[in-house]
Parts: sequence; C-alpha cells; structure tokens
Amino acid sequence: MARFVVRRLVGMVLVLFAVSVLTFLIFNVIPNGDPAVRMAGKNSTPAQIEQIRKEWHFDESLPQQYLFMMKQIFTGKLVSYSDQTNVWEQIRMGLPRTFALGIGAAILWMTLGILLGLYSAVKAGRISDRVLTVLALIGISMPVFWVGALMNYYLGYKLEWFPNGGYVEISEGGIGEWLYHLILPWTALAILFIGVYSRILRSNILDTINDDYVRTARAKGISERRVMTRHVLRNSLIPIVTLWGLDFGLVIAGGAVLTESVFDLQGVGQYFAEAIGRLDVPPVMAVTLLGAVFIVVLNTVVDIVYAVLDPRIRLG
Amino acid sequence: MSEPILEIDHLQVEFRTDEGVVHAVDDVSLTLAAGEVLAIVGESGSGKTVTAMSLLGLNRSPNATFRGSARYRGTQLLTASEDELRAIRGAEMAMIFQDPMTSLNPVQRIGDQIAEQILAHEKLTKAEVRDRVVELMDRVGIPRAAERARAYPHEFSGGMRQRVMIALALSCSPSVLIADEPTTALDVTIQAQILERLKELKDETGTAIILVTHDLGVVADIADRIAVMYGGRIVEEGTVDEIFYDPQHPYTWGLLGSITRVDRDRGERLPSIAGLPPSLLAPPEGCHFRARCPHEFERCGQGPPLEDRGAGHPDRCWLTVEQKRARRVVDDGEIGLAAKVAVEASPEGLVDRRETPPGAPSRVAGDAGAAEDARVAEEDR
Amino acid sequence: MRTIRRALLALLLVAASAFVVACGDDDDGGATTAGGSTSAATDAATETGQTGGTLTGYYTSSPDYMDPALTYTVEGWNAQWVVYTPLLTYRHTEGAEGAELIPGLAEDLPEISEDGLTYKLKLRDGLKFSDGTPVKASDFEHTIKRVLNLESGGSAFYLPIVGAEEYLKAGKPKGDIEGIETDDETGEITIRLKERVGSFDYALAMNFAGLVPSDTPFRNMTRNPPPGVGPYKITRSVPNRGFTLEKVPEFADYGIDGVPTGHLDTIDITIVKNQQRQTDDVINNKVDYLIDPPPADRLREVQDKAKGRFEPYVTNSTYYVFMNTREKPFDDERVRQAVNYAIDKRAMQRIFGGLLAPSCNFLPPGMKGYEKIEPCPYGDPTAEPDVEKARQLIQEAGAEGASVTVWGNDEDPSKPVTEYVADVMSQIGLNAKPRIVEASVYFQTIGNQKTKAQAGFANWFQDFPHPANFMFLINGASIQETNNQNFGNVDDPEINDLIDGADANPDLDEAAPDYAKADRLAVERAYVAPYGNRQLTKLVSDRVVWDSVIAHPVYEVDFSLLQLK
Amino acid sequence: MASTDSAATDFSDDLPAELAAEERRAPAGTGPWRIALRRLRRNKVALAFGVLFLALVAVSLAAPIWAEEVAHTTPYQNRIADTITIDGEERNIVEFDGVPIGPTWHGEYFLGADRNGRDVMVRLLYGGRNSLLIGIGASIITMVLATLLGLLSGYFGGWLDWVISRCFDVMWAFPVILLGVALGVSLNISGITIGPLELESGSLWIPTVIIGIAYVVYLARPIRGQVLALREKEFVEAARAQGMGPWRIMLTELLPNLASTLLVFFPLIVANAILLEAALSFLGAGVQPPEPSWGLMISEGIEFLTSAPHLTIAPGIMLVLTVLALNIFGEGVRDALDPRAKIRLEH
Repeated sequence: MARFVVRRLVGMVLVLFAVSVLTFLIFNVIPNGDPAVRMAGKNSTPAQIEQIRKEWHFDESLPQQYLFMMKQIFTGKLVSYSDQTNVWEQIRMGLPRTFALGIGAAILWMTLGILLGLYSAVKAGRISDRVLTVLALIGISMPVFWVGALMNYYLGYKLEWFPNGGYVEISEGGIGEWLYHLILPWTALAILFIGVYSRILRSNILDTINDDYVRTARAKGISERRVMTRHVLRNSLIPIVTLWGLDFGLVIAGGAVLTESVFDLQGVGQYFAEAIGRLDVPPVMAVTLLGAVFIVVLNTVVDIVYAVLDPRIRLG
Repeated sequence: MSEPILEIDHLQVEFRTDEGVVHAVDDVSLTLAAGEVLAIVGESGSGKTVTAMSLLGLNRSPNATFRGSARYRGTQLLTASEDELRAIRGAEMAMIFQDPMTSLNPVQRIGDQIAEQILAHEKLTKAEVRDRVVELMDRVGIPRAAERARAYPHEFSGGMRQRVMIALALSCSPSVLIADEPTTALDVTIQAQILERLKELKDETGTAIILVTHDLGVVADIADRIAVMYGGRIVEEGTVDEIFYDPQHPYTWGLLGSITRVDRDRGERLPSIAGLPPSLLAPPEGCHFRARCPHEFERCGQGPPLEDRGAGHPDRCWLTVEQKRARRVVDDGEIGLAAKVAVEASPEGLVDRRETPPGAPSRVAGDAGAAEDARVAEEDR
Repeated sequence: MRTIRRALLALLLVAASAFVVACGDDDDGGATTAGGSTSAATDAATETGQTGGTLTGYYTSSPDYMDPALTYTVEGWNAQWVVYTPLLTYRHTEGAEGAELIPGLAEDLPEISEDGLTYKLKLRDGLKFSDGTPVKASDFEHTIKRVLNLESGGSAFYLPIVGAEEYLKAGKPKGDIEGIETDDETGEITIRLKERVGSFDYALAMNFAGLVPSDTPFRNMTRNPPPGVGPYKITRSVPNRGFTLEKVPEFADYGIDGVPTGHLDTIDITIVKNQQRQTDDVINNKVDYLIDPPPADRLREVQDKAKGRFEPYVTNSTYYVFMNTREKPFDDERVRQAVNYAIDKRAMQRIFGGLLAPSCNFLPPGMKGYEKIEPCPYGDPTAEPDVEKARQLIQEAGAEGASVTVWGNDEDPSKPVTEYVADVMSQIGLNAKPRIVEASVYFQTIGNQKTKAQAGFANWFQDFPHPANFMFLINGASIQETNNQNFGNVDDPEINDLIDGADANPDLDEAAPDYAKADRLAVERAYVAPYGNRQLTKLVSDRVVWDSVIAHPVYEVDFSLLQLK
Repeated sequence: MASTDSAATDFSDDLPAELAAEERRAPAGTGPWRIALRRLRRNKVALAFGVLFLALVAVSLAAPIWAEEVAHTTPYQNRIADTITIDGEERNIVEFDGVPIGPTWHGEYFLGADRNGRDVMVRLLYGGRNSLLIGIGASIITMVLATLLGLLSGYFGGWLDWVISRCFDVMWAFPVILLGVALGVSLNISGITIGPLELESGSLWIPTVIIGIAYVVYLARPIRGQVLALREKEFVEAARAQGMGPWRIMLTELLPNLASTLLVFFPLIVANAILLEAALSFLGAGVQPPEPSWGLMISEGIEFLTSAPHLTIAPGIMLVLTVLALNIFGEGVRDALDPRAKIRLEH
C-alpha cells in the first residue's frame, strides 16, 4: 500500500510536469499575440512594453519563462496577466462553487443513476425499461450547454420556478437560497451522467444476474430482495463507484466549464473559460494543473477504493 | 426402498427465445426416495440441468413454461409461490453447482456466504452461526476452518471452493441435495476426493442426492439409480447395475464407451459419439438420437416410448432386447455404440454426419443412414 | 471588459508631436450624453428624493483594478470617480458641460506659465483622506509615482513631466520625479513639463491622478484599496465578485464647489455575468442599477416593462469599417466608395438591436466640429443602399473577385457586424471572408502592420470631448508599425494638414470648421466607412429618482448624484 | 420501442448457461461477422436509428439543393433590412430592434432567420455538413492514431510501450474540454504549420484534428489491452514462428482481430466527437464564422433565447437527433458484436 502510494505520487508528479509543459507550450509556441503588449494597454510606449517584458520575464528563453511561472505557481504568487489578481485567490473563491456544483450533481446522478438503472434492469424488456432506455440515451445525447440554457430559460425565466442562474453563498442567503439556485445547474450537469450511469448499471446488473453466484444465492432460499441488494447490486455497483470517482474528478477538473458558464455560477470552470477568452495564461495554467491534480488523485483514490470493494484486486 | 420424497411427473420445460421455442425438457418422470442417490446422466443440452433447476424454480422466467408436476413432500414445486420455494431452497433441497470458481460471490467472505443461508432458515445467534459455519467447513475437510471462514473465494483453490459449496449445501441438513456436475470443473484427483466426501456425507446424514453429470464414470460408485437423458428426454432408467451391465439404449452404450478406464491401453483413442446433439428448437420426429445412431431403422421415425422392453428397466429404443444385447458389444466384451466393423465400413458417412447441421442431413449422410437401415432391417428378418 | 479609449493621449500630444500615439479600442467605452437627455444637473431631484439608503447594482465585469493608479476601464472609473478626487475634476453634469474642468482638491485651476511648461496648483486646506489622514501636497507626487512605477496604462499621460521617464526607467519606487515640487507646509504643487502639452490639465483631472496617501504601497491595491478624498470610500473589494462604497460624511465639510457630496449611504455592486439575469432583476426591482445596457434580446420587453426608468442615449462614439489603403483592393478609392455605397446602415442598426444612430460622418454628432454631411455622398444613411452603384464601382476598379479578409472580434456586436460586412463585400463582387479573433488580441493584431489587415470592424469611444480625440485615427502622423490605431493607414496630406492645424489651435471654436472639413474629406474620399453612433442606456429600478440618473460624458452614471425615492 | 439490449442479453436472461452455450455453437459456415450482422438486423430499433442517421447525413449533403431550389439563398447571405411576404403579409426579416423572424414554414426562412438575416434552415443543413464532417473526420483520426499507438505499444512493449503509456497518462489527466478549448483558441488566432501539415486559422481542420486527438487515449487504451492479450495467442505465435515480421503480424494477424472493437467504438466516437465539436464551437474555439455549425448556431442563438428561441432550439434538436441516432445505432452495433464491451467517453 505504501509502495503503491509512493509510486502513484511519483507518477503524479511526472504527469503534472508533462501537463504543465504541454499547457505552457500550447500558449507560448502557437503565436497568439504578445502578452506584454496586452498588459501594457493600448496607449503604451515601446519603453513601457519593454519594461513589462522584463518584469514578467517575457524576454527570457522559454525554459526560463516556464520555470518562472512554475515558481510563481508553487509560491502562490501567480497573478493574472489581465488584471493582476492573484490566481490562487480567484481559484479559492471559485472552488467552493465548483465543488458545490460537482458534489451535488454527483450525488444526484449517482442516486438517480442507481435507481433508474436498477428499475430498468428489474423491468428489463418491458415498456418501462424501454422508455427509460430511450430517455437515458436522449440524456446522453444532449449537450449540457443547450439543456442548461433551455432549462434556465423555460424553468427560470418563463415559468419563474427557479432563479435565472447565479450562485448564492450559504452565508449570504442561507441554505434554502443556496439550494434553490443550485437545483437547475445540478440537474443540467447530472442529466448526462444519469443517462450513462443508469445504462451501465442496467447492463452490469443484467450481466451479474446471470452470474453463477447469484444463482447460488437464490438457491440458498434467501429473499429476492436480499439477492438483489447483497449480491446483484453490490457487485454491479463496484465498477459504478469507481467510475463515479473518475467522473467526479473530471467534473471538478473542467467538466463543469459549460454548466458554470451557462448558469453563471462563477466557479473555477467559468474562471477558466473567461481567462482563456482573454488569453490570460496564468489562470489557464493553474486551473489546468489543478484539474490534472484532481484527476490523478481521484484516479489513485478510485484504485484504492476499488481494491477495498473488490478483494480480488490488488494494488500494484 | 422407502416412500419417494420427490416425484417428477411428465415434466416439460420450454423456453421462448428469439430463435423459437426451445424444448429443453420433454416428458421427464422420475422419483427419488429418501436417502437414495439418483444420477441423471447426459451430454450438455440433454436437459438434465434444466430438470434439476426446475425443481428449485431457479430457472423461472417470463419466457419459461413448465408443464407436468414435481412434488416434494406434498409441495407442488412447479407452481409453488416464491415464498414457498424459498422455504424449501437451501433448507429442504440444496444445490451444488457445476463451477465452484464462479458459484461463490467474489466479494463476500466465505463464512458469510454460508452463514447467509443458515440465517435465512434458522434463528440463531451470531456466535451459533459462526460455530456452525466452522463446523461445516471442518466437516467437508477444509483445514483451519475458523480462519478460512474469513477468506474470500479467490483465496481458495477450485477443490476447496467446491468443498465450500458442499458445506453451504449441507448447512441446513437438507433432505435432498442436487449436485449439478459437482466435479466437472475439477482435476481428476480432486474429483475423486470430492466424490468421496459426498458419499461419506450422504452416509452420515442420509440425504438423498440427485447427481447430475455427463460422466457415467463418476456415478458408478455413488449412485443407486441412473437416468440417462438425451435431447430433453429420459432414454433409459435403471439401477447402477442395470445401466452398466445391461444397457438398453444405444446412447447409453455410447456413454459407456467413452468412460475413462484405467484398464484401457494408453494411447488408445477414446471412442466418442459422432455428431451433434439434436437441436432443441426443432427436435426431430421420433427418436431424438436417430441422427447419430448407427443402428437407426425406419421405426425410429416415430417416438419410442419409455417402457420396459423385457430388460427389467425402461428405455426408449425400438430394438428388441436381443438385438440390443447383440449389437452393443464392440470389442472383447466391451460395450460401445457401434461395432468396430460398422465404423470401419462407412467412415465417410460418420465424418459427413459430423459436419452436417442437425435436422438437415446431407445426401451423403442420408445415404449412409439408408445403408444402415437396410443392414439393420435385414438382420431383423 | 470595457476599456476606455486611449484617445486622451492624442489630445495631450497635440503640442508634442514627437511623441507617438497609441490608442485602441474595445467596444463600448466611456459614454457621453449627446442626445437629448431629460435629466438636469446636480440639484434636480431634491424635492422627491431622500438622503441615505443603499443602492444595489450589477456590473457585468469586474473593474480591472480597484486602485486609481491602475484602473482603466469604464467600470473602474465609474466606481472610483466618487472615491478619488484629483486636483482637478469634471463638472458633475450631463452633456458638453460635463466635460468642463473645475478645481477638485486644488483650490483653483492651474496657473500655467507663459511657455506652457510650468503648472502651479495649491491644495485646499483641511482635507483628509477617508481614513482621517490629512492630505499633503507630497501625496500628489506619490500618486503620480505609483502610476508610473506600476506601469499603469495611464503612465503615458504623465511622461511629459520632467524626470518622469527617468523615474520610470530606474524602476525604483523611492526615486524622485524631478519635475514635481511640493510643499506640504503651504500646499503648493509645481509641475514642470519637458515640452509643451496644451491639455496637460486634463491629465491632472484623470482618475489616475486621484490622490492617495504617501504611504500607499507600490503594488496593486485592489484587494485593499487605499483611502481617497471623495464623497465615498471603498469598504469592500473582492475581484470578480463585487465591491461596496460607503458615504464619507466628512467630505461635505470641505465644501468643494461642483463636487456633490452624495445622497446614498451605501452602494453595493455585484458582478453578475449573465445579462439576462441582470435585466430580470432590474425590471423586477431586485436591483437598482445596471452599468451595461440590457441584451438586445430584451430591449423590447425592457422598454415595455421599465417605462420611465429606461432611456437610450447617443454616445460620442463612432463605429466604422476600416479599409487599409495600403492593401489591395482598398488602395483604390472606388473600391472604398463601393463599400460605403453598399453598407446598409439600417441593417447595422438592427444588428445593434436598435441601439445605433445611423450616420454618414466620422465625427459623432455630440462633438464640436460635427457638421452633418448632407446630402451624404453615399445616399441617405436611413435609406436603402445603392448596391448597383457599388457593383459598378468594383467593376470599374477591376476588383471583381479580389480576396478580402474582414477582421472582427468575438465581442458583441463586432462578430455579426463583421459577418455582415463580409457578406456585403461579397455581394458587390469582392471575395470576402470574415475572420473573428479573440477580443483581447484583436486591436493588437490589426494594429500590427505585419498582419496586413485589409478591412475590418473598428469603433471609437471618446474619453474626451474633443474632436482631436477622434481625428487622430485618420491622421497619417499616427501610423505606426505596431499598436497602430490608424488601422486603414489613412494618410491624406490635405486631411493631415487640416487636423494638425486644428489640433494646434487652442481655440476649439475656431478650429472646429477645420475638423469638420477633414471629417467631410475623409468620408468623401472613402478612407473609412462610418455607419453610426452607439447608443447606451440608462436603466434603474423604481426606487431610484429618475432625474438623479445622469450619464456623464466620461464617467457614465454618477453615483454621487443618485438618489433613492 | 427501443430495445438496445442485445438479443444475447435477452437470451441469456432467460436461459440457463447450458442452453445459451447451445446458441453460441453456431451452425457450420457462419462466421462471427455474419452472426453479428444477423443480430444487428434483428435489432429493428437500432437499425431504424441507423437509417435516421443516414437520413440526416443525406439531408445535410442535400443542403445546396434546399438552399438553391427551395430557399433561394446561401448560408452566408445576410438579408437584414429586407422584407419577405408570407401569406400576403409583408414582414421584416429582422425587426428594427434586431429580433429576427421566427419560422415561416415556407420555403424561404422555413425555420426563420438569425440576427444577420440568414436563413436558419439553410444554415442548419450546411451546419450539419460541418458538424458531421468534423465528427466523422475526427473519429477517423482517432481510430487511426489509437490503433497505431495501441498496436505499437501493445505489440512491442518495452520502452516504446512505456513512453506511449505515459503519454496516455498525461492525456488522461488533461481534461478534454480544457485541452480542446486551449488548443482551439490558440490555433484560431494564427493557425499553425507543423511540417507538411498546415492548419490555417478558421479552417475546419483545426477542430477536426483537436477532437481527433482528444479522444485517442480513450480508444488506444482498450486496444493496447487487447493487443497485449492477442500477442500471446497461438496464431500470433505461429505467425512469428513462420518468420513473419512484426509489421505484417500487426497488419494481417492483429488488425483483423481488432476490427470488431474498432467497429463497436466508431459510431459512439462519432457521436461524442459531434458533441465535443458543439461544445468547442459554443465556446468559440471550434468552427469559425461565417461557416455554420450546430454548436456555433446554438451559441449565437442563446443570446436571443427570449425573443427568438428557434435559433437555439432548431440546431439543438438536430444535434440531439444526430447524436441520439448514433448512440442507439452504436449500442446496437455493440450488442451485435461485443455485448460486454464497456465504452466510456467524456464530452
């Protein structure tokens, strides 16, 4: 276990290094305008631009620039090129929102995914299963920004059942307002995953239900409910739980960009989207790295959880 | 022999599939007395497992139809409610499955899996259950039982897992134990151990056993009676001695011919039955074994009923007892499907049959069959 | 983000021709009320309004900085004008009057020496920053030092000061700016310039020069804005979330004429990116004030539901298509004329959601020197264009099928405008394709001669009510290799002469006809294809006294005048 | 209705393993492909949606016909200040306040106009061409790259496998959408030239290549696993023993065995690629104006959601229909070929 964690940590550092270099290259090798000129503003003098170039190390070689940026990232001093705000501070402000969105949606999609998947599997082949199947596939096929916008418009604007986007801190509006503002974003983000999870669970259950040990369980004379929960569901859920971890990582790491933007939640994803619109490299870099950390860490956690849930798996 | 505790009467099982209706079990009647060991023998697809599963209702589904009756101590198993069945499963009738590698839940501790069954039928404290589990595991010969009860299935070898399955099956002292190919997936040496263990347990507990297998070899020692199944039907039924020493049905001969025998020379090819079992989707008219039977003649086109034709036990073959006794000897008193002469006479015919889909005999196969018919008919005269 | 036009610099450079201008533009910037607006001046609303209360407002984007030395956006200026009063300031009124300079923290307007190089001012007595620190004359030097040392976008305005460039280059905050002498005892401030800059006093009125205490650190203070002297102080500032202004009651004691002391107790601004939500909330009176106009999508509804608290006004801005006279096919005047003939200004108006006043002139109508070009050589701006004539001209020029890339950025309404212009050009025989780039690099890209941008979207908002502010965009003298603002490389000797002459003339009334003539020539010779002036909107909740809502030419809605019912 | 679960699933649902095995024992002369085809043919719903997808492709291909014959316009033609007559009533194509006309259900402006006065129906069809082109093009790139990398990595093993696998790790850790947007924005500013490959800014190839690359890892990993397993199989050993070179083995022995996996993945990758294209275009990092694409049209339409919802709804429905058709058909293909294949893509 300890060896496993150490190895994963080393791997993680390597992966993060590669991700950071890649991100850095995307913005520094592909010509996309001079950040110094952008920062200097439109009536800057050449001397001023030169000054900025020097101060921000734009005049140095690429590796040096990279090192400088990494140093700033790790010392927490990284600031945005466009408004010089501290990037970590901005991310810290956005993270609770992104987490609120991600965690809520993850719980929603897991719960509904399991319920619908289970129902669908139990009713396999019947009308209700087929209807659910079609609904799930429609859910999988809808782009989140489209659903989000339509939900926002029809449920928020037209019917006024929900607020028209925005995020309310619990400290500001209380838990009720907070929930009220998050219901639509959660739903919009969860729809895709509900579809995916219910489909996967359904097929897992249908696979498992034919497994020999389920027959064994039935032959024991235990109740059908117990067969379903202790044997079928328990085993069908293992891959789902691990998938859940991975998807949660992806959502936190950027999967929520579109949802956050559509509902104006001003989380990390939206911060990223806006930064990229301004070609503001430091926030892009920081968010990408943070996302990668998240994915890698959650991958590791998932592997550990997997090993706990399924004794056949050994960490290696 | 005592009162039968299990009576199967004209059991028919059909499954509706996309391809059509599969006639898995066709008119099977059997009885099982307390403490008796009944072996059901047949190839895969012969309906033996379906028969066994039908007893416990393990293969009930909207697409399955069950006809006839199966009565366990007055309970009509085929129509029993799930609740009624549940009370019987594990407690009255327990089952051991074919593949011990997959028949245990991989993510549940062995002890818990056994305990689950005990708790389903008896009200016991945790400690009592634990003791019972350890005792059971001990009894089936699992060393360090107390410790091993905490292990997961993947930590057990195949033989050990089958012992676990046996322990599980015996945990509520059932009256009937259905063992579906309990040794097929195991090494030969382990097979013997497991069979030995089963036999001992049977003697200790007096449990009746239905042993389902494709290997006649394994039943010789343990079984009291044998039912040979082919194509969803029982083709012959009798005591061990009757089946082994006076087999009436050509299919039984074939099975006997393919028993692994220690006294046979190494390197000698094990004769096996040529051809494929019949399609259960569209079973052939008459004798199901007809297409593969070297002794087929025109009467075979109409189903021979299962009846005693003078041998003292029932079978499904039109040949007379004398004809049967004459034809089944292939070599030095050995029983086999076809006399060596016959095989040598028309090797192509057999080869051709092997490649012909069931139910659609090719011209060559037909010719060979016709030749065979002629030969048999001539002998009859 | 709405960045303010950098045109002020051009004005400053009227006398200092050696200095090269660099000005750019994003979209809609600081707006001037030129159209007929109803609201009167400072004291208009006293009879219905109350003093006190909290006003809530939405900004779409955060002010770039909450630090007077750095902020250079409409949001920043809108918020900080009432917090950091400079030595000089503008009159707090709508229209042309609002462009008038008045003394702020200085007792009087500057005393300028004969040679125009020395500016003398005197600080008012008894001033205190909002934290209670007394204001000293030397705070002014510190203020300017911060602008320079922090490489603020505004530094260029103070570089004419003797020693300013040296100070900037040295990069040492503690250094001295030779040309600024202050006397804390008497409150006297003397500024010496290296060269004559006729309108340096405007630089002193800019937000950059809003005084901060001498102990304000040399770094971006957005998270913890320094105190200033003004009717309000910043009590909360969270980048990308919002900020709060609170009234400074002591300010009333200073009795600065023309600088209102404020009615509201608190102004609470939240950053809400979703303009639909902004609009909903202001219509439903959940919020009192929006800085940005509602989305075009909602105008009809707003007009209907927010009667009496919604009003569009024409800004001193111009929207035009630039055509690069150095690049084929636009080196041919006939091709440029053809584009002018073909652009349908009614179509443009619709792309702007109605918030565009079609025009033929390059100068906006609210500007001195504006003379309506009538009849417009390319037909009535409000009528159908003459596409046939345009096709004919293209044929005459032999430019049929010429490839043209029409540049635009991804901000509204640049994208649809660019797509429209490209289609128009294709309709008259050119082979045009739009090319949309990120707004953040757009002007940098087309302002780089290497890009050889043939044509594209351009606009200009004044920060300054002076025609020079616009005309330098088509002055050959402003062409440069990079950061060029004369995107079309317009370089007509006659126009250059007219502009240079007018710029040099201190009497704007006298110079106005020359600007008008240059404007007419630029249009007739089709150096640009102007199509209209942007309208912005005033939109507040029912709670706000409508007459207290004024749109200042430089700073937009004036918080220090706003009043709740 | 939709039965996307396979015949095999239904079958084994109801039958004991013994009988399922019976079914699997195919009659002589029937290859696995035949069986798959037969299974697919029985899955009427999957087939119906496959046909729907083809119909959408056909309709998109027919865009010029609709544009010329019915709508009498092009996807680029702006008619902002014009009017049209519908049922004798003269109406502005774009109102004075910029609100475009809604669906007329006539030849011209069948689905209404956008804010530039362009025919939404025509743009929808042309946009479909672009979206499908990018989706399919990107999927082909994904297929080719993933197969190549999976084969190399799985077959040769060693350092090559190590390097490629680590690259996969990196790609895996890179959130697809962040990668796509970052690349898309950067590339659209100035384009890029890598060797002989020149991507001009605004070219459709940019989103195609980006999306193609983004999904490689999702396919390459399973392929690598499969190659690892195949490598040990007898027929590969035999080929090696015959002195067959590694490239020939990959091409003639391994590739055919990967075909079913590739085929199973293909429709689902196309579906996801189309969705990713929409997301990128929505964020301005995909298809560039004036070229239409469904994602771009949605992003333009959302600004007019209140006054002209057709601008958002129409392209959205096309997008959902296309992706849905591919997903359902894809599941059918999967069930027919390899019911246990677990596929997961991110978009």
